[in-house]
Amino acid sequence: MVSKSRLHVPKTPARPGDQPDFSYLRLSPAGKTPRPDSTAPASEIRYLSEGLVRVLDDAHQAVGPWHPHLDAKDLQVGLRHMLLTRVFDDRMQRIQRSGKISFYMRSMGEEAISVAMGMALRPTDMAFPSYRNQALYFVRGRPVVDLMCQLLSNTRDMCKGRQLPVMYQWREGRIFSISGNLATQFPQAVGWAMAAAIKGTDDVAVSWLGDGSSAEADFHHALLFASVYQAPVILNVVNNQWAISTFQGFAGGEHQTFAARGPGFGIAGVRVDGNDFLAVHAVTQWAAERARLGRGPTLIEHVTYRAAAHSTSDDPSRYRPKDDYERFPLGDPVERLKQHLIRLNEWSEERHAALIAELEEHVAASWKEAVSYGTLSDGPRLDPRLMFEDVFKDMPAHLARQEAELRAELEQK
Amino acid sequence: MVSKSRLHVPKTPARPGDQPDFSYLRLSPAGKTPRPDSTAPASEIRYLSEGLVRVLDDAHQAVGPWHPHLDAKDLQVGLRHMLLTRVFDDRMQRIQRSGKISFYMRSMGEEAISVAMGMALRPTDMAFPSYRNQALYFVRGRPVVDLMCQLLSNTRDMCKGRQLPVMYQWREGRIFSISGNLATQFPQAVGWAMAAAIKGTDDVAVSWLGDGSSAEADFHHALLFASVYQAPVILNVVNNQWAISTFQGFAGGEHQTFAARGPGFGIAGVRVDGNDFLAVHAVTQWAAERARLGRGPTLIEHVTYRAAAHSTSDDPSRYRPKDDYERFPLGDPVERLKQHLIRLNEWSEERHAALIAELEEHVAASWKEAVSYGTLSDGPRLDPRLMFEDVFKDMPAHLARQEAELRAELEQK
Amino acid sequence: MPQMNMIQALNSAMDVMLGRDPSVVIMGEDVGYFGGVFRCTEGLQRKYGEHRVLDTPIAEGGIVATAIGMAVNGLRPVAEIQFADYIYPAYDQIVSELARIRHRSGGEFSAPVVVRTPCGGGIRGGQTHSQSPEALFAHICGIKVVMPSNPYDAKGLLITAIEDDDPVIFFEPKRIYNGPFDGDPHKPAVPWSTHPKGEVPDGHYTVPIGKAEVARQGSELTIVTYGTMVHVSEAAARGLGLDAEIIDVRTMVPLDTDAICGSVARTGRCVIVHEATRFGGFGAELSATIQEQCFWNLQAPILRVAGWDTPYPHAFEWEYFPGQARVARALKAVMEAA
Amino acid sequence: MPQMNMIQALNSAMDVMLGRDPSVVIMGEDVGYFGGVFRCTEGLQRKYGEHRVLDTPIAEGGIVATAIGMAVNGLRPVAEIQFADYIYPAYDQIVSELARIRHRSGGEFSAPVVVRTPCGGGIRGGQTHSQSPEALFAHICGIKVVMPSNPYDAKGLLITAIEDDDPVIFFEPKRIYNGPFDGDPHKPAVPWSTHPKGEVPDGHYTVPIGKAEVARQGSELTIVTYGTMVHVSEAAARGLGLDAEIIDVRTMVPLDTDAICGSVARTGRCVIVHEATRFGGFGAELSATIQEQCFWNLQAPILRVAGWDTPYPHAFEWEYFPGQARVARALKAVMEAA
Ligand SMILES: Cc1ncc(C[n+]2csc(CCOP(=O)(O)OP(=O)(O)O)c2C)c(N)n1
Ligand SMILES: Cc1ncc(C[n+]2csc(CCOP(=O)(O)OP(=O)(O)O)c2C)c(N)n1
Ligand SMILES: [Mg+2]
Ligand SMILES: [Mg+2]
Repeated sequence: MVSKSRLHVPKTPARPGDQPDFSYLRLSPAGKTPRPDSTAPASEIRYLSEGLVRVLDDAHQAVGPWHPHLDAKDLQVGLRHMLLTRVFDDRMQRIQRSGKISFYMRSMGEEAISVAMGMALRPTDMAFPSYRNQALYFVRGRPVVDLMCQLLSNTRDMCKGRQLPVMYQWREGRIFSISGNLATQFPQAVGWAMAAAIKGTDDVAVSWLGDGSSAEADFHHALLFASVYQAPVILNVVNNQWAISTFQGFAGGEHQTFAARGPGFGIAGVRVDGNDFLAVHAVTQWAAERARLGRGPTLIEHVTYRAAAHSTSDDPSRYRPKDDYERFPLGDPVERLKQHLIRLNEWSEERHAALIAELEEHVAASWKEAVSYGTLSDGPRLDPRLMFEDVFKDMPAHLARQEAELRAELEQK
Repeated sequence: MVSKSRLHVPKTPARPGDQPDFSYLRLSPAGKTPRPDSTAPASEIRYLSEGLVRVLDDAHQAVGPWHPHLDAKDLQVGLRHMLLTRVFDDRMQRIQRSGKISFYMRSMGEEAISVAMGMALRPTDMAFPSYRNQALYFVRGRPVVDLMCQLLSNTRDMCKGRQLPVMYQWREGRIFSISGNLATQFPQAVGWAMAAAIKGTDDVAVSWLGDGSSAEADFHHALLFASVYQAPVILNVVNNQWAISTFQGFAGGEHQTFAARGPGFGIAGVRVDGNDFLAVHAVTQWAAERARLGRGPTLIEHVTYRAAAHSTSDDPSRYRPKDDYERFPLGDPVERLKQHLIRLNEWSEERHAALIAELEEHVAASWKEAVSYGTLSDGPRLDPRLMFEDVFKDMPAHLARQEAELRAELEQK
Repeated sequence: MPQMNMIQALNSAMDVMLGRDPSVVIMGEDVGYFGGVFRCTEGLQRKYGEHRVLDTPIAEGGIVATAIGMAVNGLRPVAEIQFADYIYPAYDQIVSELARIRHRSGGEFSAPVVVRTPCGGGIRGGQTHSQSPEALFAHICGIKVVMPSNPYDAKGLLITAIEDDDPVIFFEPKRIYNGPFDGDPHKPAVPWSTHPKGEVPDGHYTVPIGKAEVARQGSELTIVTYGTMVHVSEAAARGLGLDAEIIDVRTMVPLDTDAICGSVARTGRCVIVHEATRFGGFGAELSATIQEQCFWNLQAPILRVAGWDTPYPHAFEWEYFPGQARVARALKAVMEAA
Repeated sequence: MPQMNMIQALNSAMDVMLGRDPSVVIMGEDVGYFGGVFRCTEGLQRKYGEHRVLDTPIAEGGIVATAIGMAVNGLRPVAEIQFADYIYPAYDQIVSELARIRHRSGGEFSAPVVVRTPCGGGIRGGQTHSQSPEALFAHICGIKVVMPSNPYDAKGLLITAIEDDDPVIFFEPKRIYNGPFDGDPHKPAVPWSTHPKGEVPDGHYTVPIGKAEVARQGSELTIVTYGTMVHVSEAAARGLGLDAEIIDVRTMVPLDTDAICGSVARTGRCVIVHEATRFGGFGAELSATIQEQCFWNLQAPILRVAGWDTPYPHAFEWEYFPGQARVARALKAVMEAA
């Protein structure tokens, strides 16, 4: 029976021991994809969903119609946020290995997406992130130490000890709470955007999920409701080629781009070089303008690569070539923006090194402060009875009884 | 707040009292849409998902590249099945009104879809129907009386009294059981097709759902899994313009065709005149060949109109113009095939009238037989204890206990 | 006082709240122009416009998900799921999201969504238009679960639910939309206008979530029940001439344990009645709780009367339905035990 | 006899069945090339090919739906849901379809699908990697529900499940994948090789679905439990020096009422222990059933020990987890009641 199987099984281009192979990636040179007006009907701009918007060329110059012409200052700020994210990630990864935090997820290789988008949006726009958008917090000004306290579930943990590390939220900063359940935030963002429209504000909702997560039903609901009500929302598929061990072909990326799901619903779809800070910024501005002008949603696919392990529980050398990332044709987003700034004479290796040193120091100092508020195992600790709060706004009788039981249990010890 | 709302709400073209308005329907003349080879890559045939495959022109002639060149005999058989379906539906509708059955759903206006597809498929192909594909049973040779017994939940009910009327199934005839839950059959059909491929047979799975139902997550799962594994499946959206009271624009049909969801996943999408028996037949043959050749799934949108009420619980005059159907630009499928046959000199008004009379008599006689096996209220009745069987293959102890309790309850009466 | 059936009472609750609070929106399949397949939202879109009473795609998961997003953005969506049997596509959004958002976000975010859905059988609906899935929600921490048994409570509880800052799953026993039902399908239908709870004020009033009601005072035994079964239980007890106390639970979560256990402690005997399938149903929680708290008062085992553990069968609806005869058997058994 | 941990035992069950029955297929997220995030399917794709051990998209609803279709076409799919917390997107396909197909089709169609999924906490997984949702499946008629507590049973029950013509939801308490766990996280980990149930035959054998097991014989009281809690309960009883009879339920549906109630009828005292949240949990059904059948034998109220009715909190995992202290309190209370 098996030998006769006619089932098509998507091919994973390279496994451990193989040569990295990115020939499947449909690329195009920087500057080549036209930039339509942000009010163009979705039906007329389908090429955006199968092309690739790129601004930075191989010589690190910004070229073509999507060039956003940002101030060098802004680019430097962007570089800083990206570097902070990377330094933070590296440090937290090492700390997890040492056992001080239970779990961590890096966004290495994908920093341009959150940083450029965060900067291109307004602070009043509402973010419904996935677990790899930590950089949004830095863009919107949340101190590093606050995130660390969440990772430590300590006395200053914004989640009050309830959530796994990296599941931050920030009401004031308009960043929604993260669910462990993939993709659920996507249609919620659409609902938020629908409410913005109903209320008559011009706020935009933005959400992100991974290539793998786009397989979930919520992805479909998001596109459908966004299309029906023309919600002012920007929906992002961060195609980093992998979902844990599974290649993006298993999420439906083999025969069609993820951005192309948009035109299938009459929604604008844009495929962008996710490692190109300028391109991501430009596409975001375009989509946000479109949304604010009442021209409806945009689905953006960011082509990028998950350079790190899926999480601290994962070992990618079991399922992909060790040197895969080094061969990724779209390079590294930090390196590319850095080289662009150098090329503009607005940056240098020295300033870069100094910035890294500064950020490392800042992160180290923040960590020191964070642990002073307690860790999972040592120091001050949140009251465990906090778990009974916020199940409901007011604690009902049965939870009060259980809280009392726990109190008795703890006192006995 | 309300007055400022910027939310887009899909427009329903006509409500009671309005003039019917079908200007939103993107139509094209018969014969104009090219017929690519059935092995053509999905990316090269996107035009099929936004065009409209039509064979019968306004003069009732078969024209163009999709002309399937069927024998007149086959067309007459098709007409017969369609007419039987309509006669059956009408009779069951009237019987429901009289109270003898609890519920009914007609397929009026959509008969060409099930009949032409049923005839274009092989008997070994597996059908996962919706509740408006009753004609499949006639095409595959199930006696009318058997369906009536299901409608009556009587002693010969194939569902053993467990299901609402119209929820037939037929294992031998390869027609799957119907769920009251919309759309669930769609990804199941894909799984069936995957298994066919794994087993190395060239059977094809076929499933149908409505425009409204395509909003469900199952639609997404079906397209996704079909795309990933290139399953030999034909997925059909029967776009009859309405989901109970809700216009198809609310299912995402305002900005894009339903067939276009296919290309969004790299799947062939074909939009066909669902009231054109020849076009539906031709498109089905094309898709079945494609599937059997290992070229993967096809999503077909059938443009049609739900001429009758949604069900016997529904009154469409509350939400759409009374004469909507008479103005539907794609006409009536029975009438169109009849006129085509007349034009071919293979049919006449007399034969038509005689056929209807014959079918009415057959249906009346079948009904007589069916009620002799019992009705919901009179005559022989299934043993209520049947409800405890088939919950599991073997009845577990707790159900045996409950069965005994019921027995005691019934004996007490 | 105006007379309303349950449909009118629910409609009135939404009308009142749409009028009072501009953040209230209604959404669901066929709820807008058409007014809902059970007519509960009739006239509301005409009155408040299609931006506050929204027809939606047929995607229960999408409906609840977008309602959550709206609620996070300050609205108070009341989402209708056309039949409780069709709530499962929304189960992940309800269980993993709606119920958890306040807790997981340290209280920073919340989503005050009401999900209304008709439940229960007895309308020849077959296995997919008859279910009573309340137990599947009562087990989920973070959502309130409500099921009224009459028009007065329906309106008052729905207003409370819409005003509540927590999410509420609101079950509406459709068999009693038009009138109380004592379990005998052969008797002529009785309208709500003959029932004291069919008197419903026009304006704003509330019935508290979390409080059971003594539907009938009595001393010989306690029947704990809710929804349609309140009426069936009353008839069964009356039929036996028993002086039963009948507790209408009204709110599964939070459960009014005091009222329930207080009654059983007094009567010493208890029968639990619901329409949902028995195994693992909400009756199990009621029984377990009562047994824990009233053990020393109990003079007989607590019995459960419920739907059989099978799908709701079209042809055998009245053999499936836990009608007066089945309830009476249990009442007798509990009274005779000693 | 070979020593296996639970992961190896489950792997062995699938290996045996893939080898014996060409219609068996394995599917799920990361189960193929990678062998599953918990390594339960390690090596199976290499051995049986990528047409029998399928990596799937991340769409639990799609996984179960396509598994149903495959089963209808004669295969026997074993679908893995990566964490039980992520089973809800598949809930509609499980409840409305998988559980109903045989019944609604008059027995013409059936779908023998096994859904395997790791459940339970104690691994610092936070609220979305720790849930025990068995009650949400036990209430659904038409599916069998299983949860083993050791490697021997895990393999035997999984083989039985794959051979079963009915659908089975198969919960795997991940805290005991690698060794029995008595509830004390500070003690060094104990491997299965030190436990008699870590001896697992290499080949084909079965453990019946529908039969509970007496994990420990005793006379003073009965502890009814399953999964991880079997081991915690044993330790708690040992700690108190109680001669407790411990019933490992193993199968929630169909429930082995005879074994459970037989034991309680003898001992007259009962504590129910599970990790899932308490309100409306499976313990409620156990309590209600035992109370109904053993009322006249009971010398004390049946108590339930369970997870609190809150999400599983990351930082307070061990205050949440129903550990030995909480079990012991209940055991004492039940022993002291008179
Ligand atoms: C509903 C659900 N199913 C499965 C998982 C387990 N899981 C966590 S992350 C992950 C992979 C996600 O991949 P992708 O969406 O591509 O995001 P990436 O990690 O690459 O950023 C999986 C399967 C989950 N968290 N939720
Ligand atoms: C999951 C689910 N949600 C809602 C319903 C109620 N319902 C039954 S038919 C229907 C409309 C379906 O419309 P469409 O898919 O266009 O099919 P049509 O009736 O037009 O053939 C609705 C909402 C259902 N049966 N199942
Ligand atoms: Mg990814
Ligand atoms: Mg329709």
